[in-house]
Amino acid sequence: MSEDIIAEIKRDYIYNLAKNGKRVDGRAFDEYRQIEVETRIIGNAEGSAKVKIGNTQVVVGVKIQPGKPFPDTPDQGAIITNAEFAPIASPSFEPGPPDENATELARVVDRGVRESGAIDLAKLCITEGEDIWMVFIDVYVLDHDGNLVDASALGAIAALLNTKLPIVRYKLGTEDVPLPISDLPVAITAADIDGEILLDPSLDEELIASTLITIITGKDGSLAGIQKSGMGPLTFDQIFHITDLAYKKAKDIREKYLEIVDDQSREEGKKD
Amino acid sequence: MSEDIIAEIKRDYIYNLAKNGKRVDGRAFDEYRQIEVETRIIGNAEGSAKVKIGNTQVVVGVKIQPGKPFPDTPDQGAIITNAEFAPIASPSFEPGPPDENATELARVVDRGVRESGAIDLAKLCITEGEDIWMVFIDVYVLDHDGNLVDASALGAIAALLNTKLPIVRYKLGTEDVPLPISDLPVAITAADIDGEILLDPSLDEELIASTLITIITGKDGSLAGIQKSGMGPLTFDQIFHITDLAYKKAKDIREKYLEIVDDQSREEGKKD
Amino acid sequence: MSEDIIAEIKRDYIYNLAKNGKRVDGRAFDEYRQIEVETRIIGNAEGSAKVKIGNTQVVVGVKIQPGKPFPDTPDQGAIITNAEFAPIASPSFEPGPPDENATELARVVDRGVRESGAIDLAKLCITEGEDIWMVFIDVYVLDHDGNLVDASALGAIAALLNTKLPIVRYKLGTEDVPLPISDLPVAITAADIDGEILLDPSLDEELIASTLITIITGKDGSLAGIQKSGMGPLTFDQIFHITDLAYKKAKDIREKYLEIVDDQSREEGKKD
Amino acid sequence: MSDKPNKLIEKGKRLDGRKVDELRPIKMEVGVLKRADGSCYMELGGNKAIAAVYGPRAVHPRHLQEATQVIIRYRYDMASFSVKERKRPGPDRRSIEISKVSREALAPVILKEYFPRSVIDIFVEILQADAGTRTVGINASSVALADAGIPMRGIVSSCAVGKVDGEIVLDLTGQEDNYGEADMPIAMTQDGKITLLQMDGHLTKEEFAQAIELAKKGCKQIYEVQRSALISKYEGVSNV
Amino acid sequence: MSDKPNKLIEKGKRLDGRKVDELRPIKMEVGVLKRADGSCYMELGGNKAIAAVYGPRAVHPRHLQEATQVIIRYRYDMASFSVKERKRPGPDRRSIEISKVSREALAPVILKEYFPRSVIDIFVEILQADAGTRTVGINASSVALADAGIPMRGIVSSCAVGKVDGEIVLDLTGQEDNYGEADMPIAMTQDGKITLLQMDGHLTKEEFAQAIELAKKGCKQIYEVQRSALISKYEGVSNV
Amino acid sequence: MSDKPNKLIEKGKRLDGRKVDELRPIKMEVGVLKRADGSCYMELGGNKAIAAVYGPRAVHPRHLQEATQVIIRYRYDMASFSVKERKRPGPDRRSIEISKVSREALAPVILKEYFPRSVIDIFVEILQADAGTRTVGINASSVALADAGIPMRGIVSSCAVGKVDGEIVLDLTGQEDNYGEADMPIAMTQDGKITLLQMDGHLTKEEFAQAIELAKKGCKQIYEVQRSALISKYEGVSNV
Repeated sequence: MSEDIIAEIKRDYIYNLAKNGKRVDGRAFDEYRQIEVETRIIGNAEGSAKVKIGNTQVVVGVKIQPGKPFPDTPDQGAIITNAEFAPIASPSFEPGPPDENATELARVVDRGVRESGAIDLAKLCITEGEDIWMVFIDVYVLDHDGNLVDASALGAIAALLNTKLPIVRYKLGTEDVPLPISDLPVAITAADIDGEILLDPSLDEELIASTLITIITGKDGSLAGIQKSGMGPLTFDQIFHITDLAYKKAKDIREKYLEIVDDQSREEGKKD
Repeated sequence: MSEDIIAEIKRDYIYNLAKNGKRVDGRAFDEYRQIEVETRIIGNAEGSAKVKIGNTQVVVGVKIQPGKPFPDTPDQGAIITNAEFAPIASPSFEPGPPDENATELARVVDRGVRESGAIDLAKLCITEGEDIWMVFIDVYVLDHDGNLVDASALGAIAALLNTKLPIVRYKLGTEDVPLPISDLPVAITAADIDGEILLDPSLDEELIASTLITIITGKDGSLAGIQKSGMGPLTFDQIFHITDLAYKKAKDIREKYLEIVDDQSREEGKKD
Repeated sequence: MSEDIIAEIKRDYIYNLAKNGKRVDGRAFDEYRQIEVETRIIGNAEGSAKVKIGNTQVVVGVKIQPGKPFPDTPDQGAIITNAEFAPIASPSFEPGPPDENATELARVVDRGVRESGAIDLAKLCITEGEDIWMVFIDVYVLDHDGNLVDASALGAIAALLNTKLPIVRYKLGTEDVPLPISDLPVAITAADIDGEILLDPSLDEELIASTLITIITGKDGSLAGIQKSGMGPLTFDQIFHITDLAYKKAKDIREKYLEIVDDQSREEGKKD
Repeated sequence: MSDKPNKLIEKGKRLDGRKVDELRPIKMEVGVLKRADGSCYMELGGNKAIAAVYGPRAVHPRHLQEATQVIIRYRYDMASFSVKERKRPGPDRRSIEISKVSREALAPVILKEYFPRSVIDIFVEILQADAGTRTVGINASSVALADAGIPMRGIVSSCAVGKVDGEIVLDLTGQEDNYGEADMPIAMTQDGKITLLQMDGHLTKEEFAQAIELAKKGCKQIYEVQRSALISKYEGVSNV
Repeated sequence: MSDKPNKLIEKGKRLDGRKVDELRPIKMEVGVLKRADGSCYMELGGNKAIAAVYGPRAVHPRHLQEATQVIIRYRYDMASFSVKERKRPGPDRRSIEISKVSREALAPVILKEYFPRSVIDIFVEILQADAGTRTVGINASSVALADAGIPMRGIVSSCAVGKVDGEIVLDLTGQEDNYGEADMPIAMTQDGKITLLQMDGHLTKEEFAQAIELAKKGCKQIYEVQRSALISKYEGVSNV
Repeated sequence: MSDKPNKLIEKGKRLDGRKVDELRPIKMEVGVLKRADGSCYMELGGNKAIAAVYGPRAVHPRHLQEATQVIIRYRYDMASFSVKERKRPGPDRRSIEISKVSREALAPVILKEYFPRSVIDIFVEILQADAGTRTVGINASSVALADAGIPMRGIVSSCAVGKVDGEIVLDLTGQEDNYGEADMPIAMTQDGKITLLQMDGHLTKEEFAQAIELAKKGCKQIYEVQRSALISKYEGVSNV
């Protein structure tokens, strides 16, 4: 009961702040919490990254194995994305198979990578109709303080950027080569709180938002994915406003956290 | 509580009618509700049929794919029958894997097709020990107003009658040929209501029946399958009475709904 | 409620007896209940045994089939051990997949067989990297009156001793040969009841024991496996005491129940 | 893949003869099931689906009840034979996601506070699939909710827009979806509130704006069909 | 299949030497388990099975309770090693159906109203299988119910009849079932009420009538065995 | 297997340069998660793991509550990418067993009677694995429990000992575990109570005694690391 009252008070507090253009942690509406990206942290993975956005933490590991192609795409590699809401991350996460929220997260991250064309799947064919590379992208949420989508999507691309095909291990050649990455899609999530649009919602903000919407944009500024999630409706004006915001913010994040990583990876790739 | 009272009143009403040789919808004890059979309704299925018996509605789709034979029957095709009690069909159906009732339904339909010899499995061998045709018969119950077994069994045979082997699609030849059907088994279900035997029970009748029994007969009038289902016992006399009824009624239904379909199919098959 | 009171009284009774060096059924602390081992009881299994320790009863069946090797051991057979707590065995066993206790039992039996080197896995390779023998050891608990581990481990070795590779059935030769067994590990389980160490605990004793510990020893007297199971801690002295007891007791059981079986099997093997 | 056609749009016409801003043929029938409290059958080109509504009814187990409003559940399911390659019956990750976003597409118009401690179940069965099944499910469900007498602020209408051969088109077929550049399902209320929005592929900002405009038109047409279907069922009643 | 024998019946004798109306050798032992409230071990030719009864006992969770009568549950399970090809442990569709019809075969004789809000669990484990396992399970369960002191109107007895090489035979072996023309498991009470009836294959009406007659004889013999097994366990008690 | 090295110990040095009685490098950090009530990150050589503690908190469903003491739950989980061959997410038989023995390793020191009707959840996520993960999980959990303020009788410390190339060694690597002769994980309290003991492989009684002695030393070192990690987090507080 008392929990409900605290929730109520918190809700009113956040609402009132938002009405006055403010947020609990002092950020502007279009401001992200501090972002940290650390890569190559899991030695047994072919690629990996840890992303923090504020207190939110996710680890993304990429494993690559040879496998059979799908019957309808005999000459293309496969991407399999999974998200685990590890129960260490939140009192509301329970052990068990992914629920609808984890499933949605995995599918949004997956489409962000797949449909944006970030990975050139045709280059992941080993022998047409016989063998392809299967790219497993596994997202583990370690600490959930809101905006899991942006953290996970950023982690996925950062991990893919430092991923190498395990060619030597599977005796398919003498050198492991980097995964061919052709775009750097970035997901930007906005929350609608009583008509106000806030980027990078914290967990408290998410809980009272009427809806969330994620906009994924590519290097060339085009939209590469959208997912509205939540019960509240949005107006057309809101959606155009959010796509504008998303485009700008994605550019910043891409430059700051991915293009640097990309360069580093390629540098280190040469050294290996 | 009030639901229980209504159920009680309904039960007494049906009992009393039955004792006087009558049924709620005015049918005779050995009379079926109106039957409708519509075939070739699902373009993506190799064969399909929709069957209505009164308000009861089922759709049966047949999918055919190449597969590996079972180790003990290297030269025979396989039949895999499944029944889904889609939750659209009844307030008492819940999403989830088939329960014991759906499992029983699937197995009775399966045996009606398999053990009656309706499909010549030896003709479904592509390469002995290597490749066979797998015939998936999937029953979806859309509206449950009693007597699902007869509707599903009728739908299965009607769907199989218009099924073609997808030979072209799997590059095994230049022409799709009809599935070889050698019998037209028909299932007739009877309910025991306080000693009275009623064919084609409606849902209300099923719910108060002490037991149900399904008799499957083939073209030559022989018994091709029996399943007693329910808690109540039956006497030997009752069973002989039911098998007599079933034989006659199956003949009617076969002539009216299957032999016509059969002819139509073969006609249309020629035109293709 | 009254069940709790009975449990409480029983607990006090067993504690007090133990403090005076006694047990409910009159056994000495290091004394086993009567053991019976019956082999070759399941005709469809490649090997089998039924073991009774007092009222506890388990059946172990061994099935052997060709299969693919694990990627990291291309030249070795595989052992797959499973334990089913059949609901016939106890009011507390429920139908369903193995719980953590059944899983622990299976894994302790498995390690007792595998890690002790009882089966020479290299001899179970048919074609390196292609085909191996897979040895399925399935433990079914029929009646649970305590000390399932010792009964199951004894049953597993006794069943393996009369197991033959089904070479003829799989057309890999003209004669079935016995499974190559190179050690006869025996599991001895002790319970700690208020500081007293009792071997072969009955169910009542298990329920009040603070912890159980199983010591597996091989023919040469070396330790071949240990598993502590339960909430209570043990002192180093207790552990050394138990390993001493286990070594002696295992020797007795091995001589009495396994070496005889072993001889018999080999004799009968010759006759076949 | 070898069976990709050279062109999906030729001289303003799509392979099935439609113009870029045209919907596929629609058939909609209300009240097709006896047991369900509300139901609707819908065909949209090669799609065939049935939606059924049960409720409001009691929630079991009770700890799932909500004290102040009704719970909405939505289950989207594809029949095993609805697609070329047989689908294993039961939910997969795709259907779990579609069920979630479809529920969220419909929930905003339902007057949830009317039925505290209850649940409304919406079940959609896709019998035959040819791209756009989630929009068909939402449209049919919206009508089935009305058929069940659930009090709503309005009807939700849904369609997909996308980009094919460089053009923004309405209501993609399976072929257009496979070989097109973008697919964007959308759902909205008559007063222009967006309740579902997803997009895969690539769209420039200008194309996105164009797509949104086209979607508005598509949803308007869908709405007219939904309205007619409801009216034709209740004509007798409304004439009284 | 190449291992089909030429003839399954030669000069009125079956491959195992039995006449057409003869049961396989039976062994039945009551009270073989300590923990169960009632239990029975049964062999019928190559079949070996144990039935255990627990209850009446409390129902969890409580909402499954029935206010006026006891719930009967029945679980038929085949041990992984009971058949030639190892079976994955756990229920499959076959065992789910057998569990249902077996429960329905036994329920009619149990005085269910004696134990409202309770459950009686019947568990059957097939240790070795050679056709007819469901009949073995029902026979052993019937005795285990009596051993558990469950009040019953009578004992249910079960056997299979079928058609092999054109003849109606009693109690088919696995081989006869595989290569025969029909298999019909049946269960009945001593007063001739049929509580289980299934049939696969082909039978004319005359053969069906003949099969029913043979099944009556078979069940009568089974009943005598069940009775003896119970008496021999309780002899001491009944002699007092 | 071809990649077995000739020797795992040469001139008293192991392949990674350690002496036989030396632990791998350890890194331990307390309070690394915001949402958890207590947490601890630990590295031990190639192992990386996070432990989180939630609770004491209410038990759902209520019938699982225990009237006189807190329930302890422990879930050990390996991330799919923590090992060379991708592991399917979710529990397997190995993780179920490890969760059980790890819970039993920690439960003895928790003052369970302080929180009747409640539950303490301990979750361990293995991010990178190189033998000894269960000992890392127990060590990190022990510290996370302290971080969560759970009243305990002491800290549980854990390490593995084993036999490699005929010698008793402390803290085996994956390679040593694969090609060694025995592996024995152990956990104990500071006052020398053993709360976890498992062994695979072969040890003579003398070697076993020697292994136990070495394990005592190992656990002592682990304990010092645990203590330092906790002190360094609460230094500010303890200096007051």
